[in-house]
Amino acid sequence: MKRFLIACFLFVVMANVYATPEQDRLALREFFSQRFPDLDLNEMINGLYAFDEGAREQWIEMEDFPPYEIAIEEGEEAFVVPFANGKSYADCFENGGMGIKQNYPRFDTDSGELITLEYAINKCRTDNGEEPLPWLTGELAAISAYMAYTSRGNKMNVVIPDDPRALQAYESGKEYYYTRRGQLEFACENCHMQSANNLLRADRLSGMLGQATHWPVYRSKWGETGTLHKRFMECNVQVRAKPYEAQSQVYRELEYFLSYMSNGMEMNGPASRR
Amino acid sequence: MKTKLTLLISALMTGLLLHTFAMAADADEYMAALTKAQQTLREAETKVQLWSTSEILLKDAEKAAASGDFELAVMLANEATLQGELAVATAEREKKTWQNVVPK
Amino acid sequence: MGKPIKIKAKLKGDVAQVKVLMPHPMESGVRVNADTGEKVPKHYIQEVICKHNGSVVNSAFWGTGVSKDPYMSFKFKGAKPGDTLEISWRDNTGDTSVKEITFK
Amino acid sequence: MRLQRRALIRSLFTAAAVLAVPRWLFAARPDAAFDADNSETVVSDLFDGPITESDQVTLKVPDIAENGAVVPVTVSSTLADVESISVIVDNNPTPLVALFELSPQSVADISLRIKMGKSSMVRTIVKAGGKLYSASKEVKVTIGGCGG
Repeated sequence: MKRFLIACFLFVVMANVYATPEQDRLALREFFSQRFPDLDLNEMINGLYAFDEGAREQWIEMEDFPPYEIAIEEGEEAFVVPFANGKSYADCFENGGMGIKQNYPRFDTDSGELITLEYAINKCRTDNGEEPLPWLTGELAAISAYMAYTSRGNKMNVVIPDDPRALQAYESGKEYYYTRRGQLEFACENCHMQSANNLLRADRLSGMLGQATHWPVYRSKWGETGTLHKRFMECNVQVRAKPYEAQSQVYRELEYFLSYMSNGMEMNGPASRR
Repeated sequence: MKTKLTLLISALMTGLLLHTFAMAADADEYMAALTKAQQTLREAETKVQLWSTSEILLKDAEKAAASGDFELAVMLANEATLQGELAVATAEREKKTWQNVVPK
Repeated sequence: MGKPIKIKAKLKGDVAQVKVLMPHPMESGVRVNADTGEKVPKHYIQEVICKHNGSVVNSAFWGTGVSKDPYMSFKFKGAKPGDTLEISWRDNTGDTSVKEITFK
Repeated sequence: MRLQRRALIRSLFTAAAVLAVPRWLFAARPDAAFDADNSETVVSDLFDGPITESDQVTLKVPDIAENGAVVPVTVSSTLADVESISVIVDNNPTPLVALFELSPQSVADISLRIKMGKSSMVRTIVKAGGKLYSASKEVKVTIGGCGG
């Protein structure tokens, strides 16, 4: 009996600590539906524009002819140019690379690698004898923007395969998201869950749901189109934590968790933000 | 007059000498402070908690040391150590508590 | 030769609605390069000329206060399918870009 | 002296307009007005005659700019014979942002994205049928740093 009780107790504890990713996702949606009972959660793919009517109007005006269209066009041009060996990007991806962004990051059970879309693009280049492109902006961001554009309307569908390494990567990303860090001791969670829709100085904070659906982004502050990891670095610096390199293991794991949390939401990249 | 001058010179010499000693002590002190700071920051880094401000302090400390201002260099290195310790403390606390904020 | 101009144009009856995006840095001459600490020299579009079937419908003169990658939209009457629209800009360095489209 | 020169330049412009050199050269870019560091100089450089505030001129700008680097501005007017539309931001280092010269074919309805360094009155002056009309509105620019 005693042993049974202990087993029960352990089960409850384990179940609590080791919630499945799917339980995490549903709990997160529940969290946001309680915080914003009147909001259609699917609107959260539009970041702060889900909350702020004045900002939303200006954003809709930007969408009239959004500056990320420059990146889409440049990305399409770069995408079709064959490599020196005659192969091209389309050869590296399922479905020729079209409409697949919703499946990234994906965990490669053969190599044990966690592969984001940008990581895959540069891997495609190096596998074919080309130099890798810089991660944050420019041609790589443009190619990613083009591939994201062809994926619009699809639903985020990040898979965690039955492989302990994949689950570990997810768990690490999750821990990173909820851990306070930097001189200001802010976790991602402090800004984008607790304080979503609040003002931090003059800026309205976006919510965590849907934060992975709309990349790359033309940020007016940057004046160009950049990748999600560029934004991660910026977030780190804002709380005075030392940023990691783009596409480092830490950031890829974070993206894995963040993307899984957006599963089922509409892909709407690339996007424009303030 | 002559005695006065001798006295003055010897006083100056003593001052200089003492100053040199003080500097030598500070250089050692700086090396110790630097080593400690580096170790602490490395620990913070392995715990995924390094602040963006700490390595800048160490660079400034190195600059100060190079220009001979060991007092400032030690101060900056100690500041970096303190930041590293705070970051490690955050890491240890967060390890135990981060789960509490996850929606369940 | 500047980067290509992007044009979206449609007809509503005989009114043409034209939206234009012009990739361009639009440096005001005030911004400081964070790496070098030097001011980035002025580099901005000064004139945009829009022609319908070869005759000007709108000439825009700009200062440094137009946003990076400028956007403008305008409307004019008397357009029909098959008509051409040519948009060109010239910046303060003498660089230009021209794009012509045909209304559908 | 300066006034004389300006008058001379102006008459040269008129001559050029009358001669209608290539047709698209309505006028040259008024460089002095674009270089001026205050709105008064801009207005006196560009225009002669009284300016009337008019509800037939619509200036659409946000109350609070989401981002000072990209502030959407739309100017439209129901006035007849609109010849030009200018956009002026009082507190910008060089307040004259844009001057559009419209042919009779044009519909007076123009949008643009502009930069604003700080909160400011934004004004538009529309020239129609030889007369000047205006509209203005204050836009607040907040100092950001985060967001996303």
